[in-house]
Amino acid sequence: MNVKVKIRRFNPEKDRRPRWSEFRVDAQPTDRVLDVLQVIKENQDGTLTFRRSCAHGVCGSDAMVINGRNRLACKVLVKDVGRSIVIEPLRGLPVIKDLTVDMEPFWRQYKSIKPFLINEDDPPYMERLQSPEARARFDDTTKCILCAACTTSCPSFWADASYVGPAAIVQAHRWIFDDRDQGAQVRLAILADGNGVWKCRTIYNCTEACPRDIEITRAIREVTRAIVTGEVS
Amino acid sequence: MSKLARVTLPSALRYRGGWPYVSWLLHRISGIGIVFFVGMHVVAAFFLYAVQGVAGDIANALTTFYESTPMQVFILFAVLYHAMHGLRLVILDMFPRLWEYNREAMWVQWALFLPMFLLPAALMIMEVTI
Amino acid sequence: MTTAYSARAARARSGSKFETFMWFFTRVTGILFLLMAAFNLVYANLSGGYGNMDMAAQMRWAFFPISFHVESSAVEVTPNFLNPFWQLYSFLLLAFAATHGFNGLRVIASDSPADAALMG
Amino acid sequence: MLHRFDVIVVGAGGAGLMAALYASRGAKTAVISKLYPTRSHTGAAQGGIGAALGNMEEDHPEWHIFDTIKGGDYLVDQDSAEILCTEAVSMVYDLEHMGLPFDRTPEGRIAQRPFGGHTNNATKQPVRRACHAADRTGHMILQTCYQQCIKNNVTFFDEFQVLDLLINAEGHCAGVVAAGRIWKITSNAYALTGDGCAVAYRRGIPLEDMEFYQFHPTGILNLGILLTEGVRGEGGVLVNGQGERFMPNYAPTVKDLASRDVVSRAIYREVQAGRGVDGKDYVLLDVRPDTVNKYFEADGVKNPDGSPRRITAEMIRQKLPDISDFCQTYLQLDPVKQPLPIQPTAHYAMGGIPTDNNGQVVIDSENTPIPGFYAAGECACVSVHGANRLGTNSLVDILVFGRRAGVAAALYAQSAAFPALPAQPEANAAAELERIRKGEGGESAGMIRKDMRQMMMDNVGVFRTEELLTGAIQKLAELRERWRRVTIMDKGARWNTELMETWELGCLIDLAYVTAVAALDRKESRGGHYREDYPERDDDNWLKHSLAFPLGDGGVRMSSKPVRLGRYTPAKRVY
Ligand SMILES: Cc1cc2nc3c(=O)[nH]c(=O)nc-3n(C[C@H](O)[C@H](O)[C@H](O)COP(=O)(O)OP(=O)(O)OC[C@H]3O[C@@H](n4cnc5c(N)ncnc54)[C@H](O)[C@@H]3O)c2cc1C
Ligand code: HEM
Ligand code: SF4
Ligand code: F3S
Ligand code: FES
Repeated sequence: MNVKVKIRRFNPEKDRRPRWSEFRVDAQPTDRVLDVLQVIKENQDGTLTFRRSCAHGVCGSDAMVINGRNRLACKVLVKDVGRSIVIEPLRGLPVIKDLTVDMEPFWRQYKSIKPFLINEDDPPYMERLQSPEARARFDDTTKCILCAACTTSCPSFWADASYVGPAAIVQAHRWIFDDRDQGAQVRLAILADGNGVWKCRTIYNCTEACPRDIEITRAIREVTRAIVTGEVS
Repeated sequence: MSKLARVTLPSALRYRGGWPYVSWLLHRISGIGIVFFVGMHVVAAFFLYAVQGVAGDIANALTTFYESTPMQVFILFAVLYHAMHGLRLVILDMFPRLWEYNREAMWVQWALFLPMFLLPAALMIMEVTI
Repeated sequence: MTTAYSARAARARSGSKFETFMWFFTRVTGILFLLMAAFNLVYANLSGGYGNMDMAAQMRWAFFPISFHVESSAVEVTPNFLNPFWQLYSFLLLAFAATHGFNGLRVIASDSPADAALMG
Repeated sequence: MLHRFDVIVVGAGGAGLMAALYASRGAKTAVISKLYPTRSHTGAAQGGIGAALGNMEEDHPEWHIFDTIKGGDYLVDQDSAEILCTEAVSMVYDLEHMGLPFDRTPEGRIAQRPFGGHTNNATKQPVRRACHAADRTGHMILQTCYQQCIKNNVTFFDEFQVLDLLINAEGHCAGVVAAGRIWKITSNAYALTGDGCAVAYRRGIPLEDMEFYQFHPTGILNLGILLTEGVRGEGGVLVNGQGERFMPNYAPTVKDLASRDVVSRAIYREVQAGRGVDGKDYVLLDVRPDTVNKYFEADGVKNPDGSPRRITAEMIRQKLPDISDFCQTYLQLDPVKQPLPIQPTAHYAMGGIPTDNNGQVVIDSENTPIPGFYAAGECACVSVHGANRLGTNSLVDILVFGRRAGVAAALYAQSAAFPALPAQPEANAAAELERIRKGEGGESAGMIRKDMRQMMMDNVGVFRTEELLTGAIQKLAELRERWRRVTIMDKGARWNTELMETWELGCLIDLAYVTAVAALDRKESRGGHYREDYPERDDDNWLKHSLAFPLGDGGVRMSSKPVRLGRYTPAKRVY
């Protein structure tokens, strides 16, 4: 099957503004879009630049805009996007080169919510006990692979990059609702900031974009609810 | 480099976010629409009763404008759409776990909105009095 | 860029109580509008409006039951709307609507690139 | 730019982060990684981390030690295996204390599942030893380690690629890098290219046991994406083209939960006998509740409380959510409704940079250490995996020895002064990159990579012979010549991924070459290394680790060092 691939390019050493390149590739319907990019890089244009690592949707390297939506290139099959594929870098983060964007602002947001266990008690010799129900409470948000597909699909983030973004809230949720953690109030205070959960307008692009099918909007509003009521439940 | 991070409006609108995105855009537009309608209405009414002369004429023209049937239909649309979308948000925000069923909630929203809007709109266009 | 980020963050931190309140207020008033509208519609139609109002009048009654709105329709029930209860009621309604609406505009303004350019 | 740190960790996988975490408690530590830490390959590990907690049923670290040694076909250094399995227990508790969200038993303890080769030594039956967080245990480990590094203010240099080692300067290193992607069908990532091993090797450090490469039995057909052993741990069975469960013929006691080399070979044997699906080169992995329950009943499998074990579609989806997702995404199959087409896939390098029990790199058969240079992770060879690694033991390995290397490196840094750097430390690496960038020979890196993978799959796969291996060595020499003539399109200086990938390809060819030479040298069959011309294990001549030294001209000199035996004397391996 012959597919047409249009890619938005930017080479910091040559280009003053982004441009489009077009390629034609023979692909199997069951090939991943990532395979198509790899074929282009190996056979047609070695300068094409993108990130990838695991190639099966668990590392979060290759989030990009494919046919107008944020997806992982390694989790989209050619047959699902058709004969004409348009690929752009993620919106809202500075482009470094072609499809790679500068992730530093994203990591800063991630680190801002204190993404680690806060518990000053001495742990027991063995494991801390946790009931399966308590463990299930935050299961969904532990799936996050920090791919940034959600944050860069959020119009609120596009408009104002100081919004902490859905990914960081998802990570905060993972700790706030973990009953072994004692930092819930600290994190809730951080997220009650003007750049915190209030900047979520429940647009839902994030949830639709998440390659791990995390219920992001739900998580954001669970955190919001905890802020409003002052209770974590 | 930071200039390349800016998302322009056309680029934002090209993002294919699906129905919830469209719904939010409409909510926002309708919200602005209502504020302007209410603002216009208050100002016009004030001038209509309080002042004569040019200001009064402008007020008159404004009143005719928003009392025209197309405008009335738009306002009906804006108010009902904004209300139905807002209702969904408030309910889902109250019980966050329901966000999982956003898709279904959107169906309900449209199912409520369409008859609520279309029936009165038809009556207004046909200028029927109940 | 770093300075822009931190400057904006510092600005926003002070606003958190306010933001929390407005978020909640917007939702409460939203529901309130709907409840009040339903009440007004039912009340107005029961107290003699039924059969006398076109659609536009129904809307006015629903969202703002102030005596002007009643007078400008063809209904002869004005006295019902001239007591202090309705005056307070419509004042509150207008206050809520103005706050809800202007806060909405503020929110939209804070989302626009113009704001980001100004503040950042 | 020159940066000064007491300890520099190369690589931000599980091993690197654990080392950095412990090193940072005693020394100023930085981590250099070519990927953002959470993109490292540890995140792909699915099934679990082995530790004899005994939460579900009776279990002891001693049993784990024995299983590890037997699994490694007695090529395991037994003192190292003892450290591995006893410290595994404290490691898992350590991870839990750092906040890792393990799945839980109804009593709130860490949940465990069976995995290939892990047995109750008394009954010989599979034992539940793999501690898991659904089927994304590695993901949770990677995230937890990274979180703790953030908490401890470890400095990160993300997306920096290490190209060379400064050995003469006795560079302070706790290095971690992994090998992979030399074979065509592989469960390994694009970014896993073994540069760590290659960089060290080019600096004269030998590589140990490189002939042992593990093929994981259950990779998704053609794609190679791994379906964890946990699938079989939960009851899944392998079925050939004729619809028969075949593992009982090869491993009568533990059946589908035999160790990986055994299962992979069994699949190939079925295929060779024409019993692949439609006569092709794959078989099926069946986890449909009906099938699983049928065999549970036939085998009399019990729950911990003694009731007969049964599963439902719901339980499968809950315990293996990612696996279900992979199958839906890449195969359009629902694992609880259809059997899954699988074939063995190149998975894990048992060999690597030789180290002692503290992660310190040792360079010869007398175990002479290089001061200040530590290695842990898949790139290192302690050796706890011997000739074949047990499932779940890699995560234990990278964390336990990562921790030890981190502690040791910090201690060393406290006692040693900063060594002098050689003049122009980066000259060598810069010249190499410049040569690639300017190359005009016209060869394409893509073609070389493709040819190499196909050739390795054909010639250095599960079954090896002298003829195939000699052919491989010759072809690899040709490939290396072609690589010297490579031309790249991207001549830019910034973010030139083509340049880096081409450089990595050079590393891969070097490693493949060492693997082929070592495989030709070892004239016996043991664990993951199976020679059809020498099908028996030969303890008299080959119970020893191989060491491959680089010769200046690109050749390899093979040497060896003894295996550290202990309590367990080599015996025939049956499952
Ligand atoms: C699909 C799959 C499933 C698995 N499942 C299990 C399981 O269930 N249980 C189990 O025990 N094991 C499992 N394993 C094996 C185990 O996950 C790996 O062996 C282990 O995670 C390797 O960890 P590491 O820290 O050595 O390397 P990695 O996690 O691969 O990290 C390597 C790091 O080195 C960096 N790096 C590499 N080269 C350079 C360079 N030149 N310069 C700078 N940085 C560099 C990379 O950026 C990366 O951060 C699985 C493996 C795979 C592929
Ligand atoms: C009829 C019942 C109404 C309901 C249920 C309702 C509900 C809501 C809700 C829940 C929001 C918040 C949206 C968000 O956080 O993303 C909102 C926003 C807004 N509302 Fe209303 N509202 C109603 C009536 C009105 C009226 C009468 C006005 C005008 C005076 C108005 C103007 C706005 C504006 C401008 C916004 C901001 C829009 C945005 O942020 O996109 N609303 N409304
Ligand atoms: S929440 Fe989903 S989309 Fe967002 S970073 Fe995590 S995995 Fe990616
Ligand atoms: S798209 Fe953005 S506005 Fe909220 S629901 Fe998602 S974060
Ligand atoms: S390459 Fe890892 S998520 Fe796509």
